[in-house]
Amino acid sequence: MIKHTIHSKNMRPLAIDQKPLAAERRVLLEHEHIPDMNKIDVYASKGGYEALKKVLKTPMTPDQVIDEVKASNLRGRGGAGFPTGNKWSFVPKTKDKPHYLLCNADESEPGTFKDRVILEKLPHMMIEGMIIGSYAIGAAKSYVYIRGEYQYAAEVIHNAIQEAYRAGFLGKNILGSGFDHDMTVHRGAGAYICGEETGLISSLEGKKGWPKLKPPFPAVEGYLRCPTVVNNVETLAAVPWIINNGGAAYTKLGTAKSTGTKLWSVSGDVNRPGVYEVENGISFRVFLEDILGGMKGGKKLKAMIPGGSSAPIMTAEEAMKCTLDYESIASFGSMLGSGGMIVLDETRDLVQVLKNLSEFYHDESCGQCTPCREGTGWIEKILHSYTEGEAHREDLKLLDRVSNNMMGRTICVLADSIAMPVQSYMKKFPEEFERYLKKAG
Amino acid sequence: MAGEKKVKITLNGKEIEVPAGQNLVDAAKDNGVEIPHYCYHPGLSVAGQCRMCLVEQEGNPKLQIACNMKCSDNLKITTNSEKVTSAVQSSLEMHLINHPIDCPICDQAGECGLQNYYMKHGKYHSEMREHKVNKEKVVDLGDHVVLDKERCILCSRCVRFTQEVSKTSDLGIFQRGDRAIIGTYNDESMKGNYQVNTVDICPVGALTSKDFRFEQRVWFLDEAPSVCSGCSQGCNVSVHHKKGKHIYRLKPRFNEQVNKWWMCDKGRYTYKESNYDKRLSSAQLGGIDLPFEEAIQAWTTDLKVLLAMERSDEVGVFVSPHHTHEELKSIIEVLVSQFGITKFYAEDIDAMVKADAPIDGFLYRSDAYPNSRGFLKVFQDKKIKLHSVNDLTAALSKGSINHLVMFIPEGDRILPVTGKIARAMKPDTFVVCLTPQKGATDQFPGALSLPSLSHYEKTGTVTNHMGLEQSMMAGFKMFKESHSVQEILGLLSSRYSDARHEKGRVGT
Amino acid sequence: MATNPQIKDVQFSEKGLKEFNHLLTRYDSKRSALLPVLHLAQGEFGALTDDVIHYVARLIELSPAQVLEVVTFYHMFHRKPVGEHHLQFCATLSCWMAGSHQLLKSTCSRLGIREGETTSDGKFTVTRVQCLGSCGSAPVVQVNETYYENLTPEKLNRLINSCKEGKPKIP
Amino acid sequence: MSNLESRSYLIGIVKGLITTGGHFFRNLLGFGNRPTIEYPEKRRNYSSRFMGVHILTKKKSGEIACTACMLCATNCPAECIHIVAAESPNPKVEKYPAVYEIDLLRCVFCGFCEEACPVDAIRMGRDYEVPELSERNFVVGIDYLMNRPSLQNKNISVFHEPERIAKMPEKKIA
Repeated sequence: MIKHTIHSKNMRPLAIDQKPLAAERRVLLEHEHIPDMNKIDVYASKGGYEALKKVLKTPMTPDQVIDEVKASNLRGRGGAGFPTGNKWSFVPKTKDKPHYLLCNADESEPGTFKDRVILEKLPHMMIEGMIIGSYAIGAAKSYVYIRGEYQYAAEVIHNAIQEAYRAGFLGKNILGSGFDHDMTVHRGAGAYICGEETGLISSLEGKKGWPKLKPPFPAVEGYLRCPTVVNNVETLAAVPWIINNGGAAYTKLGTAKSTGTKLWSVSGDVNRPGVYEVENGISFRVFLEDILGGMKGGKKLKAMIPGGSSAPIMTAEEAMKCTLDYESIASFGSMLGSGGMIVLDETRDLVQVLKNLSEFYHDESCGQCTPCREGTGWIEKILHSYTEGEAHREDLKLLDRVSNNMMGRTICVLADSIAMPVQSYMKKFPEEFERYLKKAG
Repeated sequence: MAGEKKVKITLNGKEIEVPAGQNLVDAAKDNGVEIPHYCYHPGLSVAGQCRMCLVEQEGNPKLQIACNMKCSDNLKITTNSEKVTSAVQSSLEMHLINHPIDCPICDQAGECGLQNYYMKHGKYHSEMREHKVNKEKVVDLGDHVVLDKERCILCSRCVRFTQEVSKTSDLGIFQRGDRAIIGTYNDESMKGNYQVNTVDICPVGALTSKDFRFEQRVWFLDEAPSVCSGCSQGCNVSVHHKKGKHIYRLKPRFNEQVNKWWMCDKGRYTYKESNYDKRLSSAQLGGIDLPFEEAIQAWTTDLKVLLAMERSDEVGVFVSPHHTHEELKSIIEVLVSQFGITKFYAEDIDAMVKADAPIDGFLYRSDAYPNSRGFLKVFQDKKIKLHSVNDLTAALSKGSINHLVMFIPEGDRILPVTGKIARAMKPDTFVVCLTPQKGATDQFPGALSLPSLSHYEKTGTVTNHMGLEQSMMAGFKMFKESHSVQEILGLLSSRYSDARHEKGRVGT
Repeated sequence: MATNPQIKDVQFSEKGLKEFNHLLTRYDSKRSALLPVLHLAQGEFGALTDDVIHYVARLIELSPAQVLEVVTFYHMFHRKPVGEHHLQFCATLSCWMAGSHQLLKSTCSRLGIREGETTSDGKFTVTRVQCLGSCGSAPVVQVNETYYENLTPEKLNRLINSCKEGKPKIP
Repeated sequence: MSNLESRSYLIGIVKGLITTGGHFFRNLLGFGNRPTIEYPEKRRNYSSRFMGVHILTKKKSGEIACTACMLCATNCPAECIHIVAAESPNPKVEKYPAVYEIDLLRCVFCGFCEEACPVDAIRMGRDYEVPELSERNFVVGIDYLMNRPSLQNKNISVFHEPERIAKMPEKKIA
């Protein structure tokens, strides 16, 4: 018999229950708080699937859909921030091979838990976005690759897909437009690397999540060597709004280069950790004071990791000066990434933080490329002995050399995800490392 | 290859022309630039894992791996810039930080990729002070291969080989990250007839051959190009021997048409038939050693008596397709044209050639002789009829043959046939065995045995099942007393003609 | 494929077989269904033992080594049965900052086992896992397939007690 | 020399005898500075760098330290070291020399083998008194090189990895 999975009600992160705060700008999460929003009828009653009807009924040609998304300047919300419109346009127009659209719901980046809100509360928004995206790139099949641990979210998505089939939004000849499309939920089984675009493709092919060599790029030769597009949950969820209100309307939100809104999942030493949707370009100071309720216990901010653990760290001063958009964060040498912000107060020992991160990347390195497989282990061991009282000055030079020799030398960027933080922690917080040197005498 | 489109690429500033689409690593090697690589192998799919073949491509800030690059027009590559050499050195360092460095007890020492590249690209002082990851050391993967998981650099060549070439898919990389290990399912024995190929392509000492385990150090071995004697496929091999005294192993040699980079396990152990324990090391008469000269003299006198009385039809010659073209030609020149012997006997080679087919769908074929086609062609050209072994046994028992010349190859395959002949033979028939193996002479107690060369000592040509003539240039002799068939027959014919003209001293 | 003698023949339940055939229809290559089938098998047989792996290998037409590669790569697949309540403590940054390591140590000492082991009565298995994607409500423990968030030592003890009674409920 | 001396034969002899006799009695009574010593009661004291008959060292456990890696045989200019490697009976050790022979007649005692050895398994010893009746006995094996009485069992290799050997899993090879 199949064990019946039980889930508990308290899955929702805290902050989302209250009504939107003044500084928030809920576009995707506008109706998120409505109960049973994950059911198709409630979703349709709030304007759901209108975008799909607009695309298939008018009908819009796939190129028009792509141009609309290009006009919105929507950038990938998974971490790389690559313009979605361009990504879709790379898929060859010829139909000799089947095309695939894969939704990257693996969300394993430490500090990131924003996709979970959409997966559990607004599954239909993502499904609608996936159908539109598949129509745009001519994909007959799409898969929601969801991380194995999100068992409850996988069930919600699965039920939503069945509802969509029953409502005629999936299957054969959708809304009489002649466009057939099948969608399936595919559970991962616990591997951070499957969040990487080609790692996900390898995993979906029934193999170990080993990223593939690029070139060939997935748009040309991806899943089963056919043209494939991999988009993040939040990216796809934004597509229906863009189709309904037009790309231009989306550019009015946020800044010129970082248009629209972004879901930020905040954790660490703040009073109200949780998932918030804010307009791009909001200053971190406002975000911290108004939305996050300031630092927990009134402590002083020491550092902030903006985009998930693989983003280089920002000092308190830098954080206070930056605004939450791709360009500003990049100007401080970090990355917006997936928007998994971790706030650290003055009591945090950043060398221990870095050691914890190195344990994560050592454990999650898939082991395919030598620099990353051996380098992550080496960095963790160096940091381990560094913090266990055997700190030497050459360790710092060695850490710098090893992380330098990992950056840009591997098939995927997992090596860079630990190498860049190591470099940034040592450059921006040298005093933290000095303390250990003095302690070791 | 002439019709192929050529493209111009610039390698280290020098413009060269290479076939379009050729892999950059191969193209560079053809033009004298050695790009270091572990996981790339021309016969396997591209893995791009070891990151040793990083090169600088103009217009691309990041270093690119060369093994994933196909040559296309105006591709500009630099392999000797400072940035590339330091990248290669650091990739090598990463390979070595968890390596046990147990070269004293590792069979691969001397031909190990890590040693070679450390001397060419490494030469750094290791700064690895942390504890190395320990893994299982000596794991028995069946009767051909021994695995050492600690030495493995996880280049996945062996895994790709079992999945793409031998198609047994019994090797895999388990676990994750630097705890990853190579092995079979629960370390069960490997399957298939191509296991030892994984030992050849393993760049380090992780997979070592059980047969060659601790036998000899590779820098003591000399190499001689030859062709495998296992079957009619004619895989090109190189014979590894020490100063011609003992053969330690066979390794496949690349040949585009015949066996590419591979060879089967059956053929790999055919060298054992050439080694000391199996060999007839000196001429014998009825089991008693005697100098080679006297043996030839004895043979000449008996032959002379018969031929003088015009009874050349009482001489029977048994031949086998294990012999090279040159040997067969010298047999025909001496025995047929000079002595007029007509009765030749052999196994049913026609049937073998017709029934010849690959047994395991890849290299190993059913016809167990390396030169069957050549053998048939030589005898058909000279229009000499080949009688069957049954005719020979009948003739022997009838007594119409009382001078029997047996050309017996090495190996146990032939012994049942020669055994049948030996049993059918009358005790007083004069038998001459030209064979490298002791096993054959034991079957003919009263015979005059002359030690000839084993297959891997021969220099000559054999024709494989495709009709491809392949040459063997061994050029070493394991025993002072043994001579090639051509030499023996040469001595015989010169002794015979001397005896006839009663002049000229017998030259040693 | 010649299976070696110690491998017993196992079979999906009738329901499982139906689910397996349905899964095959969802993918364009049989091998793509490997992960869902392994989830299905782990759900039915409790763990991916040698017999199960050989059975799945036959179903998906792969060699057992290729299936074992996938099983040993992913954290969620176990080759040995885990306890009835598999307590998985998140060890990554936000949960670590919220003290998940102390919770793990205290649970191990309370249950008398080390990290990664199963209690002798087969009730509990305690393991350390990487980020579970619930950092806002750190520290988090996943029991079998359910997240228990914002845990404090007291809440955790209440959770373990409710697990002992067989009905884990939100503390 | 005066004419009488050269003509009369006797004076020359007596003079010679006086010189030899002088040395003879001075040495006999121990006053002379003669270089020879009463061997074997007294022995020359050679420097610590003296290169005599080789020593094969042992591990602390008493096993032979040599791993049969053939580096000494390779480095030996006289090619007088013959080694046959084999699977070690100790399940924790992979390789050991079943046969280790040095042909002392060929050996030039240059010490190249000692330099080549990566695990301090062979050293140049201090023995030089190796009388044998036939040349076959000069080919000395493991027993002589490792356990001859003059070593008094003090030949322990400095190179050993106890914690690595302890953690090493036992080898599983048929």
